[in-house]
Amino acid sequence: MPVTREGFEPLIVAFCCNWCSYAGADLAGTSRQTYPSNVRVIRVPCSGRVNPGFIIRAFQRGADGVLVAGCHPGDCHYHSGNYHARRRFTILKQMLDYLGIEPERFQVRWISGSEGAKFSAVMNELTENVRKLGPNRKLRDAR
Amino acid sequence: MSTANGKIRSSAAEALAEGRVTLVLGWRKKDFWWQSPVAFVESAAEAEQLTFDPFSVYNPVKYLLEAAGCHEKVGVFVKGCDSRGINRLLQDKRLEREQVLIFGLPCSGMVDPVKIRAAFPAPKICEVARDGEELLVRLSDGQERVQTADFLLEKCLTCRHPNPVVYDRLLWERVPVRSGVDALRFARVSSVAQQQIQERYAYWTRQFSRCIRCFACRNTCPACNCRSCIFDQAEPRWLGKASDMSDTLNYQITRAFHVAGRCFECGECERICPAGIPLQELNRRLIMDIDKYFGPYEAGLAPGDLPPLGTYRGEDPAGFDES
Amino acid sequence: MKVTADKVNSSLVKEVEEISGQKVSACFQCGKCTGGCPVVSSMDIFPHLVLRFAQLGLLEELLHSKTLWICASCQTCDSRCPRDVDIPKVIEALRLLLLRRKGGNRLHPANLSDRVRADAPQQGLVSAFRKYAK
Amino acid sequence: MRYSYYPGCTLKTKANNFEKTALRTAGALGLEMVEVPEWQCCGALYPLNTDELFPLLAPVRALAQAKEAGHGTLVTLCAGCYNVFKRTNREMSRNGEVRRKVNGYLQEEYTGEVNVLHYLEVLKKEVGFASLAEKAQKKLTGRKVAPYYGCLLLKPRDEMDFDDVENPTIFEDFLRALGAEPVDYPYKTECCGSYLSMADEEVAATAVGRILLSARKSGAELLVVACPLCRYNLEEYGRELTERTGGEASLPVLYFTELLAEALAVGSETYGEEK
Amino acid sequence: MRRTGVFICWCGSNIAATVDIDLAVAAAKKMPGVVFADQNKYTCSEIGQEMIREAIRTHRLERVVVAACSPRMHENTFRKTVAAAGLNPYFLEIANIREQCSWVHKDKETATDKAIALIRTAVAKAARNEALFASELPIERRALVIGGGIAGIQAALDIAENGFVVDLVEKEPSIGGRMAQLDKTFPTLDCSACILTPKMVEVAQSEKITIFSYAEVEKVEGYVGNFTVTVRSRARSVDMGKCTGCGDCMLKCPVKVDSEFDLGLIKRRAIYTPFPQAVPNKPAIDRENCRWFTAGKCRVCEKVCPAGAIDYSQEDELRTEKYGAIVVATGFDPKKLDNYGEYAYGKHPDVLTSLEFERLLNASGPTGGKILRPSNGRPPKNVAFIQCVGSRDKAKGNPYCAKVCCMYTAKHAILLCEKVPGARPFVFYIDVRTPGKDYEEFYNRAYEEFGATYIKGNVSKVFPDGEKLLVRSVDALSGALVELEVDMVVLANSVDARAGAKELAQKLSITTNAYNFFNEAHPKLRPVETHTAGIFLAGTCQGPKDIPETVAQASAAAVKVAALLGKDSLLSNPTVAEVNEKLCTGDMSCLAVCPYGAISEKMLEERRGRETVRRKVAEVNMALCQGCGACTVACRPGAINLKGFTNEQIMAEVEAICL
Repeated sequence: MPVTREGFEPLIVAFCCNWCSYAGADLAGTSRQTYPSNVRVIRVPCSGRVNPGFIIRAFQRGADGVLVAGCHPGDCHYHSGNYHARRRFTILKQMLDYLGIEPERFQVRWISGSEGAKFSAVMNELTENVRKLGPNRKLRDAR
Repeated sequence: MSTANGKIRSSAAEALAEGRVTLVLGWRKKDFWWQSPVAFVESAAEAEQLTFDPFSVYNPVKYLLEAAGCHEKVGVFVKGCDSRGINRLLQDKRLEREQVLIFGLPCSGMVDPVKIRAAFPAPKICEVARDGEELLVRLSDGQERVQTADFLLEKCLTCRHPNPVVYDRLLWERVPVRSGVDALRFARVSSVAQQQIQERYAYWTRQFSRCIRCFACRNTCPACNCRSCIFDQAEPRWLGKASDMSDTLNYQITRAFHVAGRCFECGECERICPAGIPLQELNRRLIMDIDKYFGPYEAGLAPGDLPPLGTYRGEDPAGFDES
Repeated sequence: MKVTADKVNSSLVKEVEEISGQKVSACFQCGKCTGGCPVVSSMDIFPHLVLRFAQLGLLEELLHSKTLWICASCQTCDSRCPRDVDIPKVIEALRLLLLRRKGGNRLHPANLSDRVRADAPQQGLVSAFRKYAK
Repeated sequence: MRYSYYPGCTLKTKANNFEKTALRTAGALGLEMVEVPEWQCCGALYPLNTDELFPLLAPVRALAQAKEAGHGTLVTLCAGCYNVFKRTNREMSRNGEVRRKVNGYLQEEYTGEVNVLHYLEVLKKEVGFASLAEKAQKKLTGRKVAPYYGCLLLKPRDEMDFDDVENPTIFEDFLRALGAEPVDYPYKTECCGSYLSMADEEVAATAVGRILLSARKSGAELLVVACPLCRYNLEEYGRELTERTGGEASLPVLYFTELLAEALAVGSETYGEEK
Repeated sequence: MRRTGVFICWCGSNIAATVDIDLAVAAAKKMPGVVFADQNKYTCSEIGQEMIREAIRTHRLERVVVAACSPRMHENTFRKTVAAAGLNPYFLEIANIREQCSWVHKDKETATDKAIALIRTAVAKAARNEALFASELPIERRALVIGGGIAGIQAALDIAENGFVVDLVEKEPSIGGRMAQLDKTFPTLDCSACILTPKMVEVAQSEKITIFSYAEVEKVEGYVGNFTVTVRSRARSVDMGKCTGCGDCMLKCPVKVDSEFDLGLIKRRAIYTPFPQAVPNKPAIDRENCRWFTAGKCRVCEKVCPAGAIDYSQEDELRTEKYGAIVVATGFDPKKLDNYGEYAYGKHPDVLTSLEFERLLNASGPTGGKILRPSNGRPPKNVAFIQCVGSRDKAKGNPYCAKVCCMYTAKHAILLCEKVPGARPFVFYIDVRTPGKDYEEFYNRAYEEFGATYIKGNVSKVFPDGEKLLVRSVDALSGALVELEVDMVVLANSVDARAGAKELAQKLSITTNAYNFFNEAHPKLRPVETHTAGIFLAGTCQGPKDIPETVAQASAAAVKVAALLGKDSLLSNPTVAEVNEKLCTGDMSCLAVCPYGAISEKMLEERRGRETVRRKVAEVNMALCQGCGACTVACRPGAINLKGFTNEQIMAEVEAICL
């Protein structure tokens, strides 16, 4: 990834739960709701499956922004996965902020299977915000 | 003081003699005045070496993980902070209550050798003993009295539970909680939090740049009681071997996250850290957030309840944009 | 009056949407605005048709319409519009297109009626001159 | 309780008995109305175009003054001012871009923090109609009064949220508190023609006619309003109508505060006392 | 490294137009482990699948990556493909380069880069895929139908028809639902009761079907084939065994309250059956209003009951039962009109909702089927029918079309003309929508034969004017203003989801759309299934529908249920959690977050040095585990893993996707 502010193209890794957000991403596709190709999705069964370790590793390997997307509270296909995710990532996000790592780089959103438009909107917004922040140098590893 | 030692030794000896326990964990004096490491006492005779002095700061609880495995029942002396460690292990199902005989030692704080040395640079210090509210410092050339309060360890100044929260026997009177503890508890965290984000990053990377990943913080922490730590695993490799800031942050974030809602603020991680990294500032930040978002919670008080990250409420607020 | 491809979505229509902040395409011609308009009987182009004309780019017709100067901005229409179109804003936009032209003013102090001169409350005069003049 | 009070242009002249009675009653109810010093015009109408800012500056300045005056709540009597302020506030608090631009013209930042209340709301929320009923010794028993809401208090629906747009009741509850008998008629929220009366009197006259006839038909003997322009239209064209219909539509029009003053017996040159 | 084959699909031009396939193939060939990479116009076609099977054989592939459409589309297709060639189906990975690449990106270069990254990621994951094997689960051969309207009735009958036992749970004291409230049905005008009540009786008489009326679902646990459901039967205060349904109690009961069934147009007693043809035809005491329960006196019904069936001491009954499948058929609520003051509903007695009008038409209704103005009991002459009240209204109602109003309003117009000679219907519409067999023709009759006046205009306001109602609108076609004096106004109020639909959805862990209608698994291809296996939808709980559609969907759901219950066993989803006992600390953090109670403690005996020591570890019940993976994150040492989404796999994906 180029690192000059001008030519800078951020890499966004999005962990999407299979039942809502991944379906939302597919719907964005079927309804041609475009968003930047900077966004790359990893499919997980549930936002509750996303280990903070995955997120940190993504940042280490050069992700400039990471999104975890799951079903809206109350809609989790597994009853409570997103509730646990909400607690875990509330803590993680505050911690990153506290350690001086721009919290905007890490987002958690609830996107349902019927919110294709929202999916692309969120992706556009996230990409733009991260583009403004510039490349993630703080967590990125040496390689 | 000596009375304290008397009580400790007799109760240990008694328990061993009667065979109610086959091992007792306490402290003994080692080569230097400022060392009172954990002692493993297996006979009434050995109990004589037990001591409880201003330096009995080490948390004996972590040793229970091993000890409880090979002993029917273990006796253990605990200060307030140590006792919350017992609850930590009980809550983590790493220990059964009936496996331990707990002697509770109300504790008005442990002394910081560094502060003592700073106060008495020149003469050789032979012994530092507690005498009521004061410390009796025996020097090569005579002795001096000082106020204990001025020489306490950082972590003891913010101790909210100086009296054991779980025990079979309390060996002496409860002591009062230090006044102004709550004000101090999050003071350092807040002062860091108030800085600009770039300053915070600079601050923490400056601290962490000293981290040599010796894992002392993990090893001493009763909350870090996994049989096998993910940091030691090769596949997947959660923690890279490279000693760069990226992996140090990875380590520190993960460690803090794993004790989130479980850390009971004994502060051993920070005290033990050879690089002097203010780890409590990170742990306590997480405690602050947990209090703020999920309701006030103090770990190590009630082994029965679920830790904050092991449960949820439908109406939990989120620390991120939920729109 | 004729609909042609170049009128539809003409720059003028876009200007109306720009000024009003409303999307004229949102209207599906249910007529609820017209039915409830308290002054509709004095209008030559009814509110729902204002939207229709705008959709079809018949702006000239609209700009010559009496309706623009009849609407009292009472907002009865938009408070009932199922498509959330703020019709008074659209009409305001059309008004402004004219008022902003040179000599576009519709009301001059000279031709106020005696009654108005005598007793009208400031509120009315200020409002009127904001609506009918620039 | 202290409030900033914003009179607006008309209440110092044409509608001064609106103000007089309002302030008198406020006093009687222990509400302290502090007039905003050197208040300036609210602009009379809320700008409906979104492509320019300066029409917003007048109301924002007025609100900013109120903020400086330092009582969290600003009270208006004129429905026009109320409409303008409430919508301006909403825009300033919700539309970040507008807020940024507008504040470019202000010394002190304003973000819609002043809470704007109409005097009717003060009576309902702060005084409470129940206790108002107690305080009103001189009950208006048997008086059949038609409340006229007009548009500005209620619309736009989502921006004002003052009361149910189609079936408001605050006026009725107020009148009941005074012991009067509110009459229900379907035109109580229909527009009176507003500023059209300045330019195209015909149109206004027709609008007014419908309202008065309907109120009359449902047995009203008197009509109350909260807006000077409404009153002007209803009175002016009412008079004409009366002449044409031979008294059939004649209905005196009063500010609600005049009735309030009467009921609280703090004197007022109202219809009620003339009788 | 696993011998991996990559198959990149053009999907015609869907992918090929935006992704440079040749470039992608070339890049794939260089990826670690990839020994074969090729492209295909339509990989899902027989030719495409054969290419995969062929390549697996000739190149001895161990892993297969298909870069094509979303795995939600064809993952199963290709799993079967690789299985047919002798590979474990879970050796397949899909790179979604259509929905999440070619369809959402415009620039070919960057889209191609991304496609390659996605393929690289899939290859990295595939390399760590392990063979997974589904295990067999038993199936409880019993179905639960929630809701006793026409949808639930039809579903229950069809399931029973297929030989399975069905429990039918109905909230009201009687089954029948909304259809029982209707008079005649479009487009045939046959009477609703005449076609519904026989089915109700059939339900009551079927040995396979048990009705639980006055009951609601309290709790749902388990999974497809093995649901455990707790149903609360409200205390009826009437002994169903003893009651003969003679109805004496209902005659003598002194308390009169608004009849829900007749929408408050008449009263019912505190002990009541909703309507004469009720099934079961045995009353219930409504305790909120019964004088005995409210005031502690009365007991009249007890005195008059010849069968001694009254039992004030009854209590709610909780019953827990296992089911293999569930059909949700909870129906709809007519929209409340609080936001529509302009129509004077509740202000003038002659302003009615369409369902209220339906009751006026109904021979067993409050007026015995005569259309009379509630205000004065006289028949109306001019009647205004206002359509789209709360429908197609994004500002203060539902943005969607309620679908049935155009047709029932045409019906109302026709029936008005039939019942009240000289009456004149005026129908105010935005658009008239009549798709459906014989629907358009029916609508045509309304204005051709019966002379209904259709006006294209949404009524803006109804002005009560003494006896009369003044309706103001416009005819958008002619541009003429409309001021109509009428005797009655009928509001076609929109179709809302049932109050409480959201809560039920959460109990069932199925999802709803923004308006609380239950979501189907696929809008076109799986219209009666939900995303939760074993739970199916019937009728208006899924969205506005008319009776034929509802019945069709109910039968479809029944077929799905029968197909499911007909199986000997189910194959379990093999992507479940798995404990690495070496790493497991036994602190049971996993158990705390498991929503299915699938994790339990187990004692492990292992040799340490000389002696054997016992220690606690976690154990996963593969049948209960649904594979959410919450446990894997709760487990600090990473000792519990999720097959198919292992830490190793996801880490590998992260590494690859960031390259």
